[in-house]
This record gives sequence, C-alpha cells and structure tokens, in this order.
Amino acid sequence: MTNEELKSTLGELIPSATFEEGGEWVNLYVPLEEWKPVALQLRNHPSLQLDYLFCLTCVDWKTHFTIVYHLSSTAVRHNIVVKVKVDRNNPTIETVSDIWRTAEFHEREVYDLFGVTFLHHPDLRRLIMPDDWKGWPLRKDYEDPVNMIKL
Amino acid sequence: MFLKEYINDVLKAAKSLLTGMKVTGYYFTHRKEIITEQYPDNRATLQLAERFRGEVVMPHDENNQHACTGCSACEIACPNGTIKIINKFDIQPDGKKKKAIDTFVYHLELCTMCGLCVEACPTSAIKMANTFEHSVFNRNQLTKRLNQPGSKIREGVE
Amino acid sequence: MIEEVGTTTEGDLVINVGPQHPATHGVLHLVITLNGETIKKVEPHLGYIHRSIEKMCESLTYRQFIYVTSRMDYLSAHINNHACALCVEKGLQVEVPQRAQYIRVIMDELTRIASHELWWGAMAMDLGAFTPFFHAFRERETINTIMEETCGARLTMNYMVPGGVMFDLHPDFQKKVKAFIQQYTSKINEYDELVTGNIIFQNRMKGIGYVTKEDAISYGCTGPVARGSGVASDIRKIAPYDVYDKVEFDEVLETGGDSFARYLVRVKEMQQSIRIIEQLIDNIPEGDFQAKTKAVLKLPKGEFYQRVETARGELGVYIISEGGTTPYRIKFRSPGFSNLSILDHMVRGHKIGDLVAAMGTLDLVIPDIDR
Amino acid sequence: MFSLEGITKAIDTWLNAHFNSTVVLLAECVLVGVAAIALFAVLGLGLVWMERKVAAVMQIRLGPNRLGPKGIFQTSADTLKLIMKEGLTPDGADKFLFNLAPFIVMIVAMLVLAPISFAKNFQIWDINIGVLYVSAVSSLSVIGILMAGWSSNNKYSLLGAMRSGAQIVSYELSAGLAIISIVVLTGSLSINDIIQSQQNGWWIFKGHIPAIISFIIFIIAVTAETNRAPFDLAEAESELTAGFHTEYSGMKFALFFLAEYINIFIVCSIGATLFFGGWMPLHIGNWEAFNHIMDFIPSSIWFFGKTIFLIFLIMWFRWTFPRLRVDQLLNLEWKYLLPISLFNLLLMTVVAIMGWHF
Repeated sequence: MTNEELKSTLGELIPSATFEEGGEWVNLYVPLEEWKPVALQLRNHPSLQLDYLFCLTCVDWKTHFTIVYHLSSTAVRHNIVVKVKVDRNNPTIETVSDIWRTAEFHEREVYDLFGVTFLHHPDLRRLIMPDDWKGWPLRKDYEDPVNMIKL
Repeated sequence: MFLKEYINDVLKAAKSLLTGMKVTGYYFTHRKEIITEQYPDNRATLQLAERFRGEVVMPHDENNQHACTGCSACEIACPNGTIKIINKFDIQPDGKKKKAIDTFVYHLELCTMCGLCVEACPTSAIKMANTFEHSVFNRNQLTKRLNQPGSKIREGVE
Repeated sequence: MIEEVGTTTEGDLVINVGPQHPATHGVLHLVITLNGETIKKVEPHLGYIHRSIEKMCESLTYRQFIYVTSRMDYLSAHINNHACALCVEKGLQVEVPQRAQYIRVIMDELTRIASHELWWGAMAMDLGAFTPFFHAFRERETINTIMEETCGARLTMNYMVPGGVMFDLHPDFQKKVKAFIQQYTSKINEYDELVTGNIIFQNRMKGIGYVTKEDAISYGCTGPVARGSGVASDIRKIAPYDVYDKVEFDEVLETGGDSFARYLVRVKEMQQSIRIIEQLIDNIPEGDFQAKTKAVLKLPKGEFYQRVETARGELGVYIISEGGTTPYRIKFRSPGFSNLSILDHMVRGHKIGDLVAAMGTLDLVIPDIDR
Repeated sequence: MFSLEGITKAIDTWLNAHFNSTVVLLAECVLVGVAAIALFAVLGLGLVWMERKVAAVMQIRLGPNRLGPKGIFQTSADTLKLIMKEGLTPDGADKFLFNLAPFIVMIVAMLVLAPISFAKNFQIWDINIGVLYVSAVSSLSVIGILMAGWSSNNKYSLLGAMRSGAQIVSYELSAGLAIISIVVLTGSLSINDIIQSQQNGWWIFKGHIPAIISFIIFIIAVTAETNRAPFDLAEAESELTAGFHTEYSGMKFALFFLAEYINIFIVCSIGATLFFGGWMPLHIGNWEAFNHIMDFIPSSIWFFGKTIFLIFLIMWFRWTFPRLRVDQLLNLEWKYLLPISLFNLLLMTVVAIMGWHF
C-alpha cells in the first residue's frame, strides 16, 4: 500500500493516533494505554499484515521517552513507524514479545540501556550490561566517570 | 529392495568421501599450490600496497620544509583525538606575526588509521605511510612528533 | 518431548559455552542446559564486547562516526560504512555520482564474498574439518589484497565518505577483480567436492536447526537465515540502493529451513555476487568519485532510516537529528542480534554437536551483536 | 646387509659369553625397556612432525620450517616447552586419579608394543595369542581416558570421556571382527605365524574382496578407536574445547598427546602385519627372481614403510573429513560396520574353507 492508503487505513483503525509529517514512511503516535491492542491489530489486520518488526528502539527526549517500532509486512512490503511516548520517571509499557518474537531480545536491550520496564515480558533481565550494573547507559543524563572517556 | 538401498547408501557415502580425499590428495601432491608467505624473511621482496594506511607522516622536502600551516583541520577531523597541534607565532620580516606550527603531536597508539585527517588537510601536508611494523617496548615511543626539528613551512603554501 | 525440553530439573548438566570457546567465534557466552547430550535450553549472555557504539556516535560528527561502524560487523565493514553513508546522504539530499555508486556496489559484493568465504571455512571448522578453512582463506586473501590496494586497509576499510568514496579506484583494480573471478570460478568445484557433497557433512546439516517461515519472520531473522526458510528478505531487491536496481541477480531462496538450506543459500549467494560484479566491472562510468559536500556536515532536523543488506542480513541505521553536527540518537539494527534470538528455538532437543553446526549457519559476528 | 636381527644376535652372544644367564636376562630386559622408551620418544616426535607437515601441505601451508632442516626439531622444542610448563591440577579434582590417568594411557600404549614384529626375527615377545593380546590390551586405554574425564571435575571432560567410552566399546567389535577374518585365513593368532603365512603374497591381495572389505573396516574402526578425526568426539575441539584432556597441562598433557600417536603407530603396525605382511617383502606367488630382488630391501624398512603408509592414510582422513555426531557415530558402527563385517567374516570363512584364496 502507498503511504496515503496506509494513512487512511490506519486513521480508521486507530482513531486516537496522530500522524507526524516527514520521513519516507508513515509515522504515527499511539497513546500508551492503547498500544497493546493496536499492536495486535496491526499484525492481524488483513490489509496491513505487519508481521515483521525490524527495529525496536527507544529515544530519550530528556522530557519523555519514545519507544519506536519499525514495522514491515513481508507479504505486501509496506513499512510504518509507530511511536509510543512513555513517562521518563517511571517508564513502563506493555511488551509486544508475544506478537513479534524478535521483540523479546530488543526489549531486553531497551530495558538494559534505557531502563524501560516492559510489562509481562517473559524474561526481563539485563542483556548486555552486567547484571549488577547501576544506571541506564544510553540515557542522556547518564554519567560514568570511570568508563566514559571524554576527549 | 532394502538390501539394494543399503548397498547404494554405502557406495554413495564411500564415493563422496573419496572425492573429498581426492581434493586433499591433489594438494598433498602439488606443492606449488602452497600460498604461505615467509613474512620476516621476505621483507626485501614484500609488496605493500601504496595506499595502505599504516601511520600518519608529514613529508619534508630536501630543504627541511613541510606544507603544514597549523590550521588544525586534521585535529578537528580526527575522531579519537590522535592529533594535537601546538602553534607558535613567527615574526615575519615585515614585522607581522604569522601562525606556524611548533609541534605536530601524533599519538599512534590512539590512531585507528581511518584516514580522515588526510582527507581533511587542505594543503596535503600529511599523508598515510604504508609502514606497519609499529611494535615498540615503550608506549611513550608511540607518541610522535611529525614535524622535524628546525623545519619550516614551504614557501607559497597558505 | 517438547514439554520436557526447556525446563531445568535436578540432574541436568548446565554448561557454559564461552565466552572463550572455539565454536562461538568470539566472546559469545551461552549457558546451555543439557540432559545427557541433548540440549534442553540455550540462553545467550551478551555484552562481552559491548562498546556502546551508539553512545559513542552521539559525540562524533557525521563524517567521523562512519569509521566506528567498521568495528561492528567487521566482516562486512564496508557494507556497514555504506549504510551509514547512505543514511547521511539521505539526510543531506546529496546526489552521489554514478561512478561512486558503481564502486560502492562492487566493493559491497567483494566484501560479501569475503565474508561468506570466512564463514564457509569457519563452518567447516565447526564441524571438525580444518582444511576448508585454509582453502577459503586463499580466496579471501585475494579479495583482501584488492581491498588493500584501493581502500588502504584489509578489514576496516573506511572507504566510504558521505557523498561518495574516499579515493578513486586503483589502476589495477579491474584487472585484479577479473583475475579473482577467474580464480574463484576455477576453485568453486573444489568447495563442493570437499564439503558440500561430503556425506558426513550432509548428515550433520540436514534436518538440523529447523526454522519455519513464520518463525523466521516473527523472530526477525534476515539475510541467509531467513532466506534458508523461504522468506524473501533481500533488501537489495526490496528497497534497492545505489545501482542494485540496474543489475540482474537472483535472490537465493531455499525452502528447507534447516542448516543445510542456510548453507546452500550462502554458497549460492557468493555466485550471485560474482554475477553482480561481472555485470558492473566493465561498465564503471567515468566521472567524479565524490560529490561536493560541505566540510562540516549538518543534517536537517528529522529522522532518517536506511536499510542495507550486509553479509549477515538486514542492517538498519536509524539517525535522529536535531539539526546539529552530531546525531542526537543513532540506532543500529544489527542482523546478528535478531538472528541470535532464534538460536534457542532452533536447537532445543538436538545434540551438542548440532548446536555448534546450527550456530555456524547463523554466521554470528559477536561485535555486531553487542555493538 | 644391514638388519636389526644381526644387532640383537650380536648383543645376545656377547652378553652370553661374558655373564651368566640371569644377568643376561636382566640386562636384556633393561635394554629392551630402554629401546622401547627411546622408540616411543622418537616415534612421538616423528609422527607429530609428520602430522603437522601432512596437514600443512594439504592446507596449502608450509608447516613447521624454522627449526632444523624442514623443521624436524620443532617437535623437540615443543616437548621442551611442555616439560617446562607448570602441570596444573584443578581445584576440586580427584588428585590421585587425575595424576594417574596419563600414565595409565601411556603404559597401556607401551604394553601393546610387546608382540609387534618390527623386522625379521626382531620382536620383543613372540606370544602365541599375539593378535588377541593386542586387541585386548589396547582397549584398556579407555580406562585411563574415563579416569581423566571423571577426575578433572570439568563437565567438558566428563562428556568427552563418556563419549570415548561408548565409542571404543562399540568400535572394538568391528576391529575385532576384521582381525578375525584374517585369523580365519592363517589359522593362528601368533603375529609371527601370520607374517609367515604371507610368504607368497600379502593377504590384501590373496584374500580376494573379503580381505579388502575387512581392511577398510579395520582402518575405519581403528581410526575410531584411537580417537582420531573424523571420530575425535572425545576431544571434539569445536564442541568440547579439548574433551577429556581439557584440564591437563604441561607434561601430563604431553603424555596423552604422545600416547595418541603411539596408539596410531601400534594399530597401523597391526594393520600392516595383518593385511600387508608385516616385515615381509612384496612377494608375488612363485616369481623367484622378483621375490629375490625384493628380499634385498631390509625387512625393517618394509615394516616401517607399510606402517607409515597406513598412518598417512589415517592422517589423510583427519585433514579431509568433518566430524561425526555422537549418534551418527554409533549408527555407523551398529547399522553399517557391524553387519557388514559379520557378513564379511562369513564370506571369508567360506573362502578359507573352500581354499579359494591363493
């Protein structure tokens, strides 16, 4: 589907979503509390079929976090970008690892580096950093006087 | 029927193993296929690529002159802080002060040979040399001064 | 049977494979739970070579950060650099000269062959055959020498700059590449005789580490891992970049889904790469090898995502720019990370030897996973 | 003409002329012991060097070439290094068994040397059950391997040792059956008798197809028995790091390493004796002239030549094939080698009874 068609389909499907202009793919913001059912619909909707989550990441905007999901369809080959804003002080969001299995690892990575808690994740532990690590390295205010070398 | 299949299996397996042995057997009997290079012994005949990035050098001509104006473009371009340029001010014959380099410090131990400094240099004062035997016993020896003592900027380089 | 595996009971053997282990090709750490020789669970522990490249890149300019990405997937360093360069160009809206595009694609494919050669040798070594490794290195060395002559380095090339490539081609480049193609085609039979056709090898690979098409998509597998299960996932076909839309090549698809299918995909992919190079090598247009760009690059405010096909699968570079000279946030979607996540699913119920074989077909490069 | 027989004869007569019989026996025992150990050292070093060279050339490399001509002293230097290394005993290991294991493996390898006939009338002990003795004693080394694997207190070692146990027990069968098929022809277990029976031609030529089949089975089975690739599951580098000797270092590791090569030598010499006539020169029926020319080559050269050829064959396997999986290994034995060798033994018996062999 073209971006225009995607926009109209998504607008009908998720009335509360807001679209962001620019970028090569359709960008939409989904409210935090609606995300989980929306994610299921995105994958199962017959004309969307977004079955492939190719990138999951988090962006620290200093006031809030955005969790960014890049979704693609292996059948119809269209991509969309879904963004969900989460609170920075207590970042929690529902997991999508039961919808797209690849999210299991990506969510652990985001938890590890940003400290976002994914509710109902099967195995939410530190993935990359050591288990006893303090702090969330990719946050903008993270300081580590020992391991960070400032040139 | 079963027996036929069984024997076929055995024969096929044996054939595939023998083809494998044929290949290694070929190399065992053809010593000219050996590709080993006897490295430290063949230093004299070693062919090094001209563009190979081994370390940053500053070419000086026969008058002990180089082309570095001390603009610090390389220092800014370097992702690792490998280059430090210390400037001084030469007093020109007409009494004007002119910026020139005092020391061009190059930390080989920090360098990743990315070549961005050479790209950035507006006067082609530095280039990558294809030397690669950098091991030393003391780490201090890896911090180098690239401009030779008493060297000057070449006339006409701005 | 399936209920049994995946649970730990008393008497199970828990073994640490890695971080120092010959089969993990780096510092991957797997905790495997065994019942006798049968694997019940595999749990990867990452981070032994984590350098937080994403954080590092936040303090590097758009010209500088490209070189760091060579250190992620060091076997396809050139393709990583390509992805970054493309992403920056997308932001800058720079038109890359045709010559540079041709050079980039040829180099990409050479890198892909070199990477698959190393994988081929290491794969055989995982299964206990040592000789193929050296035979693979013979061809890989030739590519490395070609790379060294043009790019100035053998492994971490850093030949890409935003807007083109750093230098023009070496005068001997075309001649040497053609010689390499000849060398490669004369030796390709040997590969099949030595490894592919070998009955022991086939028995070790067939029916092992089975991945269904649905699982491959759901786990986000890309590259040869996905294509071995019949998922068309070649970014060069889906979203062609540079001159990939001008060349003819087939996306190698196998439907077996087992280790042998993934093996075949890679071996055939090498031949497709040769085919691409053959089409391009004689037609490199004259012209600039680099577009004119400003000395200090500033990307406009916005988000840029570039997907490329590395030797291991889909690499995504996601740059979020706030308009400055450095990225606000950068994310690398590395193929190995997603491919690794399927390992546990793939090898449950198999033997230890199969774990090694299946892991070999995933072609993991650990710095790519940890970043 | 040079012959080992002459040397032993000369020593024997000289000793008998000067001392009484007890002293002679003692002195000869010591001499034999010293000779056996010297042979061990030389064989170990030589075979390791040979392995490395063969591997190198097959892998389009040069191999060791710095120390001595063609690098022949490289292995001596390696041994020196291993001797000087610290022999670590891991914490939590069963220290007694851990230190005992390499010696058991080594002693077993030494014991098997006794009945092997190196040249004409040059044999430590001409025992009348020679072949039986060899196949019985050589399988004892698995006890040493199991000990090493168990006592190391390492899971990799344990897995490797258990694999080795299963492997040796099963491959012993087909190796034994392959040996029996030759014994059927000769009617004797004594190594000397077996060699003498090949006076007019080696069994591999005389025994028709059954002899060739049993030779192939023999070579596969002994490759497995000596834990060599493609059956090196006990060591399986890419799976179990180093298998049963993961925790060994220094000289204790060297003993395992040496024992592996001695075992290869022994099984290959048995193979050479059974199928290629041991020290017996290449004789063809009753071509007197040809046979006579062949006799001019010393018997020890015939023996070592054949043995080294077989060793080369085993090395060739190692540097060509990938490793089998543990269940495939047992499948190969129980589904293929064992039935084939049983059938082959039947065939051989028919050949022997009907007198169809030459």
